[in-house]
Amino acid sequence: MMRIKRTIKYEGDRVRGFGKEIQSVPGCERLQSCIQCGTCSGTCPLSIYMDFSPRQVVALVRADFKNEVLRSNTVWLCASCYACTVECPRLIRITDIMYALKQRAIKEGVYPRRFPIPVLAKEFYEMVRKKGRITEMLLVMKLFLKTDWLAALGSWRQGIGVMRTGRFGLRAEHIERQAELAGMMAVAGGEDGKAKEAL
Amino acid sequence: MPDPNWQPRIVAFFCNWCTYTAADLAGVSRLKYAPNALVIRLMCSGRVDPQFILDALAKGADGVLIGGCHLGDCHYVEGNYKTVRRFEMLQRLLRDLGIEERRVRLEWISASEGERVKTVINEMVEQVRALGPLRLPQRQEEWDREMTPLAEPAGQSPLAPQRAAAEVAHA
Amino acid sequence: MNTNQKNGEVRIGFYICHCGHNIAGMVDCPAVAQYAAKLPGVVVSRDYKYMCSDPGQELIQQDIREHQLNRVVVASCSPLLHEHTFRNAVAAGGLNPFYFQMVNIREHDSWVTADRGQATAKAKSLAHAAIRRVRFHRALETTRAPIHPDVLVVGGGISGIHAALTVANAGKKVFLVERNPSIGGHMAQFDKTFPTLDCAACILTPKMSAVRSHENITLWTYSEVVKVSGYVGNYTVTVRRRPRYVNEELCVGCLECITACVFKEPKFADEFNVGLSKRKPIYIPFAQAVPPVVVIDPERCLQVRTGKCKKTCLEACADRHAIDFAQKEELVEIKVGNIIIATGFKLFDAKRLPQYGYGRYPNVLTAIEVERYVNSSGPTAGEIVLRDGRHPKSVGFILCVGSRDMKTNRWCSRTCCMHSMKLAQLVREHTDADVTVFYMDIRAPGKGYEEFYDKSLAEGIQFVRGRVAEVTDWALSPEEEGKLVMRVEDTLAGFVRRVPVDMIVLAAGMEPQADSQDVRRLFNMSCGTEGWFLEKHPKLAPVSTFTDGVFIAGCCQGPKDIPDSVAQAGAAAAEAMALIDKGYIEQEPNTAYIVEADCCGCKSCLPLCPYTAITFEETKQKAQINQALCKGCGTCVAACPSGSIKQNLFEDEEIFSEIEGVLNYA
Amino acid sequence: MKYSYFPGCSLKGLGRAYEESLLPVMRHLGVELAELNDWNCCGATAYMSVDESMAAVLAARNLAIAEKAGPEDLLTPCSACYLVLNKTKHNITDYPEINATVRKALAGAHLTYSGKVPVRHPLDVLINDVGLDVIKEKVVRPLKGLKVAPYYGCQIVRPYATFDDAWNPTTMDRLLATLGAEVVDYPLKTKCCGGSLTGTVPEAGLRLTYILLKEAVRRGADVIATVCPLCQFNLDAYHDQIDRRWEPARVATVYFTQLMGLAFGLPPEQLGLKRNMVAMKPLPAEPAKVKV
Repeated sequence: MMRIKRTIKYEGDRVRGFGKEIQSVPGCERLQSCIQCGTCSGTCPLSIYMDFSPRQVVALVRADFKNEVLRSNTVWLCASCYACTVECPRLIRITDIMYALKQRAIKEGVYPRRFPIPVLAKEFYEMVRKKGRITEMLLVMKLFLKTDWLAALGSWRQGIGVMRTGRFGLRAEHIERQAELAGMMAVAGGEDGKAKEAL
Repeated sequence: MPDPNWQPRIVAFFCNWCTYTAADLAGVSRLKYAPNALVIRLMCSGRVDPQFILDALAKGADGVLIGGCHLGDCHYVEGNYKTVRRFEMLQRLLRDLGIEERRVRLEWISASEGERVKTVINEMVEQVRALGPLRLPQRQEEWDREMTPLAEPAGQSPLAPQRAAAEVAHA
Repeated sequence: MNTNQKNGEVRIGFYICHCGHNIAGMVDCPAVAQYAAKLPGVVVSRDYKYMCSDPGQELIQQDIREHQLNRVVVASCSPLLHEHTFRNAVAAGGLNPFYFQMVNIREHDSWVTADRGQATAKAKSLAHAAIRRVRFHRALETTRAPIHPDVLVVGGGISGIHAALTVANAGKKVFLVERNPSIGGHMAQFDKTFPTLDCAACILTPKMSAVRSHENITLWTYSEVVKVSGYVGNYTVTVRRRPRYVNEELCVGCLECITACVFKEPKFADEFNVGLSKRKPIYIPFAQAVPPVVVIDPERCLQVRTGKCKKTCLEACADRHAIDFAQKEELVEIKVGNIIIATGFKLFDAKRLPQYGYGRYPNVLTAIEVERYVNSSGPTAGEIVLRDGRHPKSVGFILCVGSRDMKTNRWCSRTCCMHSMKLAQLVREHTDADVTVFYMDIRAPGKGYEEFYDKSLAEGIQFVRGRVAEVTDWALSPEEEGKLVMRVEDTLAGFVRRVPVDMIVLAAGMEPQADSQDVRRLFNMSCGTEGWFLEKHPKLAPVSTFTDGVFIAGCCQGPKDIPDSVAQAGAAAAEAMALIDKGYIEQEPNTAYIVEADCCGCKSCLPLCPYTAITFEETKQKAQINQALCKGCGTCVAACPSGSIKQNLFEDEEIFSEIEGVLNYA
Repeated sequence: MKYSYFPGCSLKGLGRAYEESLLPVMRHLGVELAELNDWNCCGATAYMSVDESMAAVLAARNLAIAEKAGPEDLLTPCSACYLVLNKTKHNITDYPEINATVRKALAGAHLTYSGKVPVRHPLDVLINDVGLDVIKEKVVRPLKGLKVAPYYGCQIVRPYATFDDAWNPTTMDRLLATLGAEVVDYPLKTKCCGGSLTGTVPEAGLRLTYILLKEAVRRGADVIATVCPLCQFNLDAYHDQIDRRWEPARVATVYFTQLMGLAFGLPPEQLGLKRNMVAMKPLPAEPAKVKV
């Protein structure tokens, strides 16, 4: 049977003020000047996997379609290569817009479940917050734990290779003055503790 | 005692060909900027007599802005070069008088730089706001009161601020 | 200081204009009128919807008569817009027009202020200043200066040609100065013209010949203006005529010298064919060149460079003696009353966008290169070929190359959509290639242009909306092997595509000429931030500049197509002729003058005047100002140590009262 | 010549061969590197995704420590660190609110930031401070006949291209040519390697890696030279999966500093070359000195 999908959008689907909110984030000021030329999507090496292209994301943000944007896989596929930002003829820092959207998706918990990228971002964040440095092996193990054990099995040969060449340090890296960093991060997190809320 | 309602007052001398036209362009472009600068149109910034500046300050202006064509672009070939030299002398004079140099500013704004009119006026207003009121007329009254007992014969009027400024300018 | 006594009682009429909603929307006009009514000397104070309208002007005239007004102040828009309107109204009311002062509360207040209270207060301050100032105004007379009837046209593209012909046809003498060896400009390089697809040469060549044969036109090619002095009606211009080493009068254009040149094969990039073909050191720019004579490239010619050559060209020219290696650069001085600038544009250098591979991939071309290819007198005699000689099976056009891009040029070049569609149609006419146009927005807003877009669609040209991100030659699939691949988001279909083609055409945009800043200074014009020459008013004075008697036409003012360029050229010619036929110009009486009794003879004013209007009378030991030469800048006035120099319309007391006025309303 | 040195987490882990070759090469050139005292993770791209003011503070701590250490420029070899530290510098200058947060956070740790210390990449330092002449003098074993594809990746030229062109960077090309190598025309030199997506979304991420490798093979490269630990890992560690998903595209990927070490005649076993999963082939012309 042919499956059909109703795609019309109503005014109620918009979250008024969302576009303005993103525009006020450092780096996203020029959001409104997009002329929808598609250079960002054309230059993006990963746009071909996105459910909305970077160009469409800009249009959706501008039109306050918050839920559609935050639930899409687009922002999580951005590899931060900055090609779009460098190429944009309107000087829009699209990579920064992607960061602003990732932050909001994590904060509101609307990213796709068991999807490894936001999990990686969060685990990374946690490890740095606690230790000050990243130990890549521990990070990868946590990632697999929280997402997909099968994927871990799939890369066993690679894992063995990495071990054999001695590239995975088993000792957990950390800085000495952990308290100093923790204090600084508390200040950055602000009184509302937005960082804590995020996690 | 700072007056909470105090607003900086700036007298602006704009040349007809570049800066005045640029201010018109700012208007046509509907650029919003601080209302504190009041423009007096002259044909060329070279017409700006240092007396005008001192007079404006003496009459209660907190700052003076002079706008002319970019160097090399003067409608009258080189009037603005004369302005620069005169302006440098005036800055020295202001220093000697104890008036902050930043209260008087010279800017080159071409006819197409409407955006710059906005930026410069906004910047200047904030700069002068930070410096606070100049209060030259009041200060002069205070000085006059201090001087009156010394002056003789009694009742002789002190120098009018404008004349005083004019004499300083030509000194 | 007793000016007002001299004129008896001062009776001021004050008028504030609503300008519809433009002023009244932000300024409380009745409140300003009420405030002004209470100021000393104000007899009448009114607010009115449109002061510049006939009833508005009539109001002033009526009040002058009924209330014996002897001063008028109007608070409305910029004096640069309507000062003359109100001066005329005052004069029509029987008063000297200089008893008038204007207050700019639209451009300088209502349009730039965000708060109604603040805007109203500012309007009051400015009105107060004018009311105080106008008290000191005096009756003045405008002076008249004669206008030299000759006109200089700079630039021999279609705009300059049309302007020169229009003025010359009206019986005026014209000097047309062109930098290149032939007139014709960019249009001469085109094959067909949109939207009618008539042949560019067929419509341009007759005009070029008309320039050559016109009795009223002096044509100087290979020449440049190097110096300009004077003012409207009375310019002195120096033109540098470069030696072409060929006597224009004697050369008949037989071209035998070219055949005879010691360079057997053409070796040097041909400018007209944008380097797609070669020429010799002695050459004719193109077949229909005007003047139809040869020129010698001094950089390439052995005789000019080294003095050692067999001079076979001279032998070929034989007894005509048209070739003249003794020619020297000449400086010619001419007098003209008006100048029309039509110096055109230059094309954006596509190498500045490395992602499109121009200069790296041989089959990435610019639109002007393809234009030469499709032209039957072009380097391939009308054949569209790849660099290896094959015919393309597929061609892609990339639009907005160096246009609408904040990193290069932010403006729309206005012609590239139409130009590309024209070339796309011609490519299809000449080959059986698939043609795809990659665009951001199709801009076809001229007469017959949308229909041309329709025709392009109907002819099967593909249009893909998306700005091409990059052009590469690395293949990801067999059909991409050996092709140029464009990666682009098809924004209407909603996905990224890789499109392989044989040839890519870049629609490079228009830019101001490289030396536009020098030209601007030379003629005392202004430039916008982008470098295009600035018109006096974007709507109402589109071909005038801020320098009277200097007009602009064509692409030097901004990108435009042939119809618009020709229209502007006609307009500039009409503006110049209006001045010439009037016979004189009225000069604003804002000149400086010396109160002789006060002059101390210090001579400090003498070196200040750029117009040498100030002289020193040795017998009296006093300075004097020639009113005819003074341009009214006022620099000497500000510098006079004895205060003996004054300036009409900008008297010290007028300015002092204005200063007091702006500061006195708190 | 002396620099503060910020290795970053990767150079202590997956990318340790980078550090193992960078340090001796720099020492050989008389460049002194002083590792930053108690440096912390720069935050990488992941941190910006979570909280940008915390990301700024995290990076700023390193900048402040560098400032405290002395006036020397801060050298950082990892592309992600280079980008994040530079971006933080820009943000602190451009945005007063970020500036205020950073200052407040640093004050708690008795640190200050004035923006004085430039953040530099080894390529920048080698070309502009050390100079190719000096490097050329040190070459004892020219890499003659070795075809190298120079791969810059994204984040050292984008978006803050300061020492090289964003579209066609050439610093590494010139450096490799100075070492005597034959530089392959490699138009993909600034394309994305897939970043962390190679692990998280292999279908998308690995394809990018595969295209890079395939094109290098197609253009006859013996080896790819990289400047980034993540690029090196992606190009080196996923060949099994690439074989399975597409087709083999075997070519070794090494750090440019490893090639410098070889050209300088430093012992190969001290350059971390053994850590490669796809081993570099022996240098041409001379008998194999490089052990795998």
